[in-house]
Amino acid sequence: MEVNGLKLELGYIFIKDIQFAEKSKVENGTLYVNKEEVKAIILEDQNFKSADVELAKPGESVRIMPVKDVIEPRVKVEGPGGIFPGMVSKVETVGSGKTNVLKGAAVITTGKIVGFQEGIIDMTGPGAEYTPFSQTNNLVLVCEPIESLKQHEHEKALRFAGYKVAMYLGELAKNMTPDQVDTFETPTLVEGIKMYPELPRVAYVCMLQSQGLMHDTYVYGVDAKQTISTLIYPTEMMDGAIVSGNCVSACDKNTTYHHLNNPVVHDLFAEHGKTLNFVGVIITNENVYLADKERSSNWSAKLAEYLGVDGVIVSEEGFGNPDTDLIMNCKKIENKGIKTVLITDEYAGRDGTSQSLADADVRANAVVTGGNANEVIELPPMDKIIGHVEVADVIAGGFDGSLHADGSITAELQVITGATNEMGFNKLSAR
Amino acid sequence: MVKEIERAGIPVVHMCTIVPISLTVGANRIVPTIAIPHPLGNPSLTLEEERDIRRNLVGRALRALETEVTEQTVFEK
Amino acid sequence: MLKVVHYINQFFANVGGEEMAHIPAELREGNVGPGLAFQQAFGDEAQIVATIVCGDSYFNENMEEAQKTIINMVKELQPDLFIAGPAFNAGRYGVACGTIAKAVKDQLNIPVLTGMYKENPGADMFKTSLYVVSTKNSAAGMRDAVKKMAPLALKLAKGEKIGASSEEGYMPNGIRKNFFDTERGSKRAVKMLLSKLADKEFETEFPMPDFDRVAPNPAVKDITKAKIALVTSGGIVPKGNPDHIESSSASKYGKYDIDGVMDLTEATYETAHGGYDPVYANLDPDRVLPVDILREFEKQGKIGSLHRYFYTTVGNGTAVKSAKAFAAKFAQELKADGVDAVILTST
Amino acid sequence: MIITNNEKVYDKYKDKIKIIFVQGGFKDVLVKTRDKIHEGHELLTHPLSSSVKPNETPFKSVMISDDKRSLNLDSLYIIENSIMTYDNFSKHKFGMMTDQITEDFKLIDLTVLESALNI
Repeated sequence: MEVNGLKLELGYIFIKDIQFAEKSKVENGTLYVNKEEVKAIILEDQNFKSADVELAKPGESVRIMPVKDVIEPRVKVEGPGGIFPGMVSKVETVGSGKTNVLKGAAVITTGKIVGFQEGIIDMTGPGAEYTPFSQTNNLVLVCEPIESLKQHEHEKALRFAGYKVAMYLGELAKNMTPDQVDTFETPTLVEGIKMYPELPRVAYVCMLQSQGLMHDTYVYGVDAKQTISTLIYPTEMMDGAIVSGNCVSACDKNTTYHHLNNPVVHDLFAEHGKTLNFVGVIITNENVYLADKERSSNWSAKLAEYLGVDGVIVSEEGFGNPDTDLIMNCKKIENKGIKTVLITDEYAGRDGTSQSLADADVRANAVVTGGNANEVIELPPMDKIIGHVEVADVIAGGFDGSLHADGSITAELQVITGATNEMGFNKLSAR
Repeated sequence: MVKEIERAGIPVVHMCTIVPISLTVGANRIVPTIAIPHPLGNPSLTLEEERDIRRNLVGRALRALETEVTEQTVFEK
Repeated sequence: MLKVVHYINQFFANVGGEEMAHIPAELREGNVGPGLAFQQAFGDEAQIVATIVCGDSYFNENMEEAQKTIINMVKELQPDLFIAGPAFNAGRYGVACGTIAKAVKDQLNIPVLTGMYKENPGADMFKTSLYVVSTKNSAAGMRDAVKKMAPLALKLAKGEKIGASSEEGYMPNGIRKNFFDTERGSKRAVKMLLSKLADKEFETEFPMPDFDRVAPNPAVKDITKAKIALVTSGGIVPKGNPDHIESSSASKYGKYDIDGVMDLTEATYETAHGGYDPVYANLDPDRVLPVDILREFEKQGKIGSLHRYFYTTVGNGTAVKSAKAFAAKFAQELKADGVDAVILTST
Repeated sequence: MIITNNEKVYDKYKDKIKIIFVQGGFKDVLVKTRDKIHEGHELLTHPLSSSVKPNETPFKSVMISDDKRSLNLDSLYIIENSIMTYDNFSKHKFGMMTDQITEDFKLIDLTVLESALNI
């Protein structure tokens, strides 16, 4: 039965290897990339004076740093709009039709926007276990800005370079037959209520970081700090309606890759129609202004009530003040009689003994943790460093002497991109 | 802290400015006070006026200790 | 091979039940009772060289003496590990296991392990200072307990890295440790939500701070006869802060004699508290600790007496972690000193 | 009004907005803010704004209300928790401070504050 709402078919083309070649193409699971064409795309932006492109594959002795964003190449095959609407594609409502995905490939942007940087991806060794991007075949962009470029413009230019290169790679899969197709469908509110009347109705509250330079998230091109909590179909996220412009506190920032592959959305879809009725997604921001925090959490609670859900999962993004948003969301939603499960991470100190969250409430009685970001890790030297090696000693979460003479690094887990992700992307936990 | 004293079997009255915090930490007999930096005084008054306020508050605390309670109780007057 | 000494009570040593709980500590060679199951689980990696058997009543009623004797026995044997119990839901046995294991750990610096049911009073007393394995509530759970305790025991004896509580089976001790779970966080969240929605039991991965409650004590019968003690979290100390109480996250509390002190003045007292602007409290410390008024009431017979000592900490209202431990300690002193009621002032 | 130890914020807004400039570190700004809240000012921005950890950046700017009312409990709760979190982090101080990095930290602090000012 055809229903109204949004229905998206995600076609996965599995990528097992990445190589440079004369012609960019996808063949037998290998992504071939013409380096010069990619460089030319980056240098279309006159803010960059030079660019380099490198490969990093699983198992290689390679360290990438400082990472700004990770993006999965996707392309719209059928249906309205294009990937990253409002950013590089027109503002068209996405999330329906067909989208092809180069599953197993990723574009990684690196850059030294400010003097202190973090975001490490190791492709092998103990650090590799903590980041999902040690398992993807990565095309890494190393872009050098022109002298006078201001930090804000630099950040924006890097972000767009990543989207454009990811779009370019995605295009290669436009006419391919996927190895696997998964279908995701969300009916309208009215139809959804009728579909599984016996199952508990569940929504997902996705919190978005929104606080300034290198702390921002964009929804259909709008800076999330200027939004009020709203509803979005989960499939819109799969087409890049939400992108990341934030990378400070690398361990618990959602990259664009995380938004495209939101694990809560996927795991709720997996149970949809079986044990629960996945109604939709509420997105809400994490602003600096306390009145904004009150307003946004009021709205997410109001929308949850309006959707008539029995339970929600709330995912946080970032460290410190978002704990306040998280607890506000929890309290206000629980007060509506709706049950909550929260996903967060912890800063319990290196010895694990400190109070982990900057806020707490008795109603937050169901919490999933992505681990203690202060736990110290030893990263052995790698044969090759891609990016800007000189930043190693001034990465956040590092400390005096964190970069040793042999190239090894002693630092807290928080330097590793995606290590304690608060969407629950990883298996890491803590007790 | 107030809970540990209560747990030891000694009736305790908590004199504090922030009643919600007192409720959170589990005090059973609560007397609200003036302000954080000077809970039992008020520097804008004369010494004698301050003593009057303090006398009144401590008197209220003694009354709280003499009062049977079954749940968290704030002694506003 | 690693050497292990095992501590059990009279019941598990097959000496007898409650009627034999008075027997003092004795040393036996090799394993006894549940020690056999541990020995089998250790294989040839470790050997129980001796078992200490002690009656529960004896241990709890002669705690100092019993500890001394047992410590000397263990010292003599120089083991690589000391295991006590498991005690399951036996309260006095659990307390004995925890007490003696802690003593061995602290005094002899030997790794120790015990196990008991989560509601055993010994669990709350010792789970933050020792590895206490969570067992079932009766001896029927012995096999399960040994299965959890033996591998952890070997790790401890070898000095290996100990994983998170949920991996190793010990009770959460307040120290957060990372580990890789079998499913990703989002999946765990969906499962937790389904349990919560179905009103089934679920376990949060991150317990919020303690929000428990203590029932109010009965009122003071006659306040005019009562001995009242003053306690403050406002950090009032004698001028010069003789005990060097830290301005925040203090590692100690102060206990000060106010015998004959009628009024706290700028010249004699001050605040050590870093959690508020100290100007007003320093000018007149009675604004935080009303000694002047209580002396007045004492003279007028409105109270029986003001206790000779006041206690001070620098709690800041929201951070209650360390204050809790201090308070538990001085509350016992107040009780022993015959204090009838406490006025606690906070800033 | 703004409480800050960041000259970049002070210089830019000193003629437009009431500013208390604090000579000192991150913690000094938090303590000054706390004292102001105790006096009855309301906290307007979160003291742990930005994802830069408090042991990494020496700069902090916080906005509070100009007027005083009765003690605001939410403000009090947030500032006390922020100071506690700061103390947890300050056990391990972050070293390495070149002029450029110092400038960058000032800039991040400024942009985060401006995200609340809507400028």
